[in-house]
Amino acid sequence: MTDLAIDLLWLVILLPLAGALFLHFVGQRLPEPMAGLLASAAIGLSFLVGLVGAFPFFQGDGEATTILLWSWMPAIGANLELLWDPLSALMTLIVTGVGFLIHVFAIGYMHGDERFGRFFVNLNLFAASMLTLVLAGNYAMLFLGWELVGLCSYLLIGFWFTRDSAAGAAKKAFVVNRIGDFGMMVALMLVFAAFGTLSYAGIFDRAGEVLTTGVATAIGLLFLLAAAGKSAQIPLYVWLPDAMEGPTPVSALIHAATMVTAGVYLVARSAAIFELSPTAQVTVATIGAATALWAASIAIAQYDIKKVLAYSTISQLGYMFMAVGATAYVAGIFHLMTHAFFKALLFLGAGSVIHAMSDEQDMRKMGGLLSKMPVTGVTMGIATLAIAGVPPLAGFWSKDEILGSLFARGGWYGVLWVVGLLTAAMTAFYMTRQWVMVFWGEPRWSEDAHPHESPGMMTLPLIALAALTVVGGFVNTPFRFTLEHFLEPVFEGVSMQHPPEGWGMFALMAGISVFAGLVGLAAAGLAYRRPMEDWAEFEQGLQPVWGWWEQAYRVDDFYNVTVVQPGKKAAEAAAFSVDLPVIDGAVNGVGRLARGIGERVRVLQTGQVRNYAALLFAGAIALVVWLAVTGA
Amino acid sequence: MVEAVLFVLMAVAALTGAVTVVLARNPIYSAIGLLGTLFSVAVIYVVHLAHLVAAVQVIVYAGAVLTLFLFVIMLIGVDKSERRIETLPSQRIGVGAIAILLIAGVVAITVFGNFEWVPAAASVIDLDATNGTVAAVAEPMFTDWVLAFEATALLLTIGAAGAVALAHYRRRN
Amino acid sequence: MVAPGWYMALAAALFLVGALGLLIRRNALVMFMCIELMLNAVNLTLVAAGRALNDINGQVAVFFILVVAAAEVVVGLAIIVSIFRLRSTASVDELSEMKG
Amino acid sequence: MLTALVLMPVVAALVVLAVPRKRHEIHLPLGVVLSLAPLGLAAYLFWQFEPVAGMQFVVDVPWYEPWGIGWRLGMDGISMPMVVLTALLVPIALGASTAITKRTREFVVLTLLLEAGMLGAFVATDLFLFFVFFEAMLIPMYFIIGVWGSDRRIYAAFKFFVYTFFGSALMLASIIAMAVIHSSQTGAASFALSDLANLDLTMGAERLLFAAFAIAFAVKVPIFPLHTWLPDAHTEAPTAGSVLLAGVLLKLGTYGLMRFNLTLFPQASVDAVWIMGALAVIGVIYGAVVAIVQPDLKRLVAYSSVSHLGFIVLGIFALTSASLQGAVIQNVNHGLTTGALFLLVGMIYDRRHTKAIAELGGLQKSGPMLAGFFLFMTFASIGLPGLNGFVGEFLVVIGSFPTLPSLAVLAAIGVILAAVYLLWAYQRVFHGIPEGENATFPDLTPREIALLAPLVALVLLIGLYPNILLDRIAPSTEAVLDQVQAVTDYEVPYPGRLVDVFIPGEG
Repeated sequence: MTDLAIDLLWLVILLPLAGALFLHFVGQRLPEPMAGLLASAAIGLSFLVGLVGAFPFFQGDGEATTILLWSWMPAIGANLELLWDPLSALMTLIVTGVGFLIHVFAIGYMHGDERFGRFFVNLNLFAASMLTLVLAGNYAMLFLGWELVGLCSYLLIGFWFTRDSAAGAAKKAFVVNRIGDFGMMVALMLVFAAFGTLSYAGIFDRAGEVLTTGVATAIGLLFLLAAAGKSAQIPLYVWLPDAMEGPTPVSALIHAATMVTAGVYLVARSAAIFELSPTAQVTVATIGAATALWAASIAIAQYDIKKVLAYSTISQLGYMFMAVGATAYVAGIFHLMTHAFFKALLFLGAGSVIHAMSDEQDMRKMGGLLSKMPVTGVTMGIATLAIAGVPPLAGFWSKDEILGSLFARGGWYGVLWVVGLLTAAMTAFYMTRQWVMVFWGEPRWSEDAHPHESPGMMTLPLIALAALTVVGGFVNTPFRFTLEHFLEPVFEGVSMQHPPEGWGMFALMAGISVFAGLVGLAAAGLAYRRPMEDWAEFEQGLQPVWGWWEQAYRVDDFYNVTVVQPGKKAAEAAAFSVDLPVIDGAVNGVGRLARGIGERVRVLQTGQVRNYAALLFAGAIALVVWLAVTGA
Repeated sequence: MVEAVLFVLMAVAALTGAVTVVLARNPIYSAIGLLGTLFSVAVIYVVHLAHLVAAVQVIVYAGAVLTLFLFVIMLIGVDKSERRIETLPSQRIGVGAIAILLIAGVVAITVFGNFEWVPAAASVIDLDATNGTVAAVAEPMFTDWVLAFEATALLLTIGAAGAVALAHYRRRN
Repeated sequence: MVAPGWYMALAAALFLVGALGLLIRRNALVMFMCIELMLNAVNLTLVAAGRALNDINGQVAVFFILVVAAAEVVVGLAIIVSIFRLRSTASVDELSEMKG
Repeated sequence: MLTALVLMPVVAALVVLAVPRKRHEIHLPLGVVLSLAPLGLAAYLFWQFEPVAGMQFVVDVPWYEPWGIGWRLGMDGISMPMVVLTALLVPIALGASTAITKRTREFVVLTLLLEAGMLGAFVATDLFLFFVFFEAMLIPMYFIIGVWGSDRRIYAAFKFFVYTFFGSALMLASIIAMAVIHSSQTGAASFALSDLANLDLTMGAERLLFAAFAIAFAVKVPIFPLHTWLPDAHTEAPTAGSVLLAGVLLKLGTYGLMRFNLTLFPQASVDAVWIMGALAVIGVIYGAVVAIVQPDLKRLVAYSSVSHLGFIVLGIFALTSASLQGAVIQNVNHGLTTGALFLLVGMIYDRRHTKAIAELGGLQKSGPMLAGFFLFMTFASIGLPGLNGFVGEFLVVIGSFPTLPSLAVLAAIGVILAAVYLLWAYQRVFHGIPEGENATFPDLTPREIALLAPLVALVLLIGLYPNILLDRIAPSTEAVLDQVQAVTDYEVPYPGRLVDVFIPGEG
């Protein structure tokens, strides 16, 4: 049964792809829910195939297999081949599992949209491309998935393309991703120049003797640039907050659970390369920490429900980068999994709130919704606690393992541990602030808003995700490192960082991180329980800092001034003051020169016969003289 | 000795004729000047025993061409003397310069020139009497130069036809 | 016995006068006559050279030049007559419609 | 076989000529049907083509013996893709020119003659014959732009003609020089490519001849400083003209560089790797930057062609297996994607009679089908993996790294700029709410879809399964590389050659 599933592994990609194509050509005319159901069925099926295929890995005896579909670009060792090992299996299950739940949610959420069928085409296409990325057997195919995912995020962010802000956000997302892809392309050039191929098989087990530390560092940093583009880290994160223009299920699927984790997957997959350059690892970790802190601070001062979650995602991704940067790959992947659960839940919850409040996204016009939307309220509550790091929920275990690993690694990583703790507190603060502003306190809705609990189709996934958030943590507790053993074969060639051994240390670590979480939680709870006026002046109290946070340090304007405007001016200069006048001018100049010479020569044609005679004669004389001189 | 005297006389006659052609105010006088030059050159041909050429010169040139000139002058009206003003000032200066240059050149050649252009100049071979006669000239013309001969024949016919076409005065109403 | 060089000199002088006349005079007819002068000068050199080199071809060439001269005069005068009929002037300067 | 291929369009032209002038409605359909014949033959040749180096279907008939000029034709891996592309694009271009009303007969005849010239140029293995076809193409193109173009067509047509003519004059001189050298060295003059390939030229002569050929082809490609005729020619040409101009005529330059410059002057090519590479990369960056601010959609696509062809030239002069294959396949890809983009721009122009981006907006709402096709082709042009643009550009960029690392990295920047200018244009033209005439924008007619469908299919096919072309191209490009390495002391740096590329299958 299982080896049948492995042989049919390409179904995992084919199913959503077929779903997308079918819906594209036929789906438009299907009655509304049909398209959604079909799409969800497609991704659900591929989840099942993945699950069955992953059984050998669960029992711990499966080994990595490569399934070759057909040779794509043999000149650079790039074939369409699937690599089925525990890491890609885990990622497939996360993508298809969470994806399935989000598809179901979307059926309810997108109810009444006239491009309903079109939405699910893009959603399925996204699932297919993410699976291509995760299952790729070589960097070229990974790059294939990498860019297709960017395409789908472009299509989905700009889904309501009639809105200029959405269209702009879509373009911005794609261009910023493209800058990351540039880093990826250059990295692949280096890899090809060093190994002569792009296929994993040809790279990882020969990495040691082929790469010098210098080249490895270069490749590592370029991978970081690519990951920063895709997973919205410090230099290239500006597109994610704008990506909230897309429908909420999109934000949940793409900008929380799957696409943004591609960067982490890339670093984890290329562990063998990062192994050779400590500098690259430190940079990754530092960028992660900086992003975590930076985004957390901005999230605190946001009023749009989705913006808070967007910056929270960036911050949590920073955690994952800290983990993989400190070679705690399993901890990073573990946090990736748990984050996928509770962040998807948070986004879907926010989606159901927005849906209920007829597209109102400003938290200041919400409040006291718990009574009206109990299921959404409770499930989001669970997620908020999880992300804050409250034990037994999933967030606690994964975040604690990361912080533990950082602490255990010591040195510079110790500093990052402190940053991690601070971010943990801030995370707890802004998440609780959000929950309290939306569900607690006195209602501040406008008159025409009449919130009601979302229909079953939407609340069901919420409950499922809540369950996963509660159970998810126990997958990799320090007592039974099941995930550790599960991912063992993938990382056996690479040294891995673990949290400090022994009960004492675990208790100490857990205590510190829980304490940080509770501090943030309490502060936000107390501050935002009171009516709006109170916490409004509390916010004014922090004014200079609060203002920066709220406008996200005006990074967008900064980029606009330093990159976009000069770029446009340079382009205009190149086009209108160089290309047209100079080069084109040169060409036309030649034409004008010829006409000018003609003009002057024309003067000689005076019409006077005698002038011609004189010229003729002068010529004759000149000839005679020349003959005489040269004695011809 | 006679040849030298004849040469000087004829040279003077030719040059005065030429000058009158150029400087005469009235075209008639320049025509007469041309006639003088033609005759003096004809005499020189005789000196060179080129009798046929001399005869042709006199008959064709002096006879036909010159009379044609006179005829046209009469047709156009002899009193059309040119206005004195010179429309192309630059022309005069230019021509003057060229003239001086050339005269200097000719003088220089005649005085210093050793005529290396004319290889056998030194030895003057005495042409026998028959040389200049019609047979001697005709023989090469109809053997080596027959093609040129036919070409000139064609040229003349075209010239004649052309002249008639050009000058034909269609009576336009 | 007069050296052929002298005849050449004479011919050169004649040619020179003809050329200058051509450049100075404005009446088309006179210009034609000057051209005739120049042609005569050429004939003279040919005959003198012919005699010096004892080669009859000199004189044959003269014939061809004569023919060309005759044809040229015929056509030239025809043109002048037709222009004259249009413009009633023989002066070359007014006839400059062919200006470039 | 190849002679039939070249002469078929000429016969077709004569047939169309026979149709009386006033029967407008017959000319175009007849032209399309007749141009399907060469397509059929080209497809048959493609199917018959074995993936092995060297010329196939060779024809060698002496034409003018004393000078050694012969009707020599042949097709190998480098020219075969272009022949098929040409045969494919002509019926599509003709099909798309229903908007042409005046003098349709002459238009169809000229297009068919243009096709004959193009096919001839690609299959000629005799330099003199190549030059004849190279020039023969200019005349119909000149008239197509000059007569049926839009407002500034005379200026554009004239500039195009004189510019290219200047280049080819240089080439003619060097062709003759080659023949003369050949006759001096071996007694008999000959213009055959095979004979001229093994001439031993002095270093100076080889450099000079290389430069002459290179300039002639640089004008055609166009490479950076010599590109200003392209935007004018494209903007003023009618749809069919632009499609063929971008799809095929530009490729003649890159094909020429590969076929003549590399094989005839290997040492000079090796020395010129850096110069040509640098010019190519400047072209990539410059073309893209200038394209960003173009107000006119067609000029934007024209400048994008300058940028894309810069990749091809970089691929040629990087002299590695991957980059050469990438260059050849990118020739085809660019033909397909830019051809399709021009078709789409033409369709917009037929409906809105404007190419200015400012006047267009919100077309996705009123014309979703057209928007869908345009987006598809935009992403193919940007080089999205899974579509054909990616295969070519990725092979070129990755392949040229071993020999020209810094240039390859700079070229990769072109990838970002491509996304910027194309998507920005797409956003301004298609997104937003359509008002005024944009709202009543009629969507694609079945005829237009029938024109675009084959292109979309091919773009996907080459994007996902490029081996259908790469298998046939690889032997020929390897042959060129072997020849260059054999004659010069140039060593392709480590992963450059196909043979030492690690294929996972064989370990």
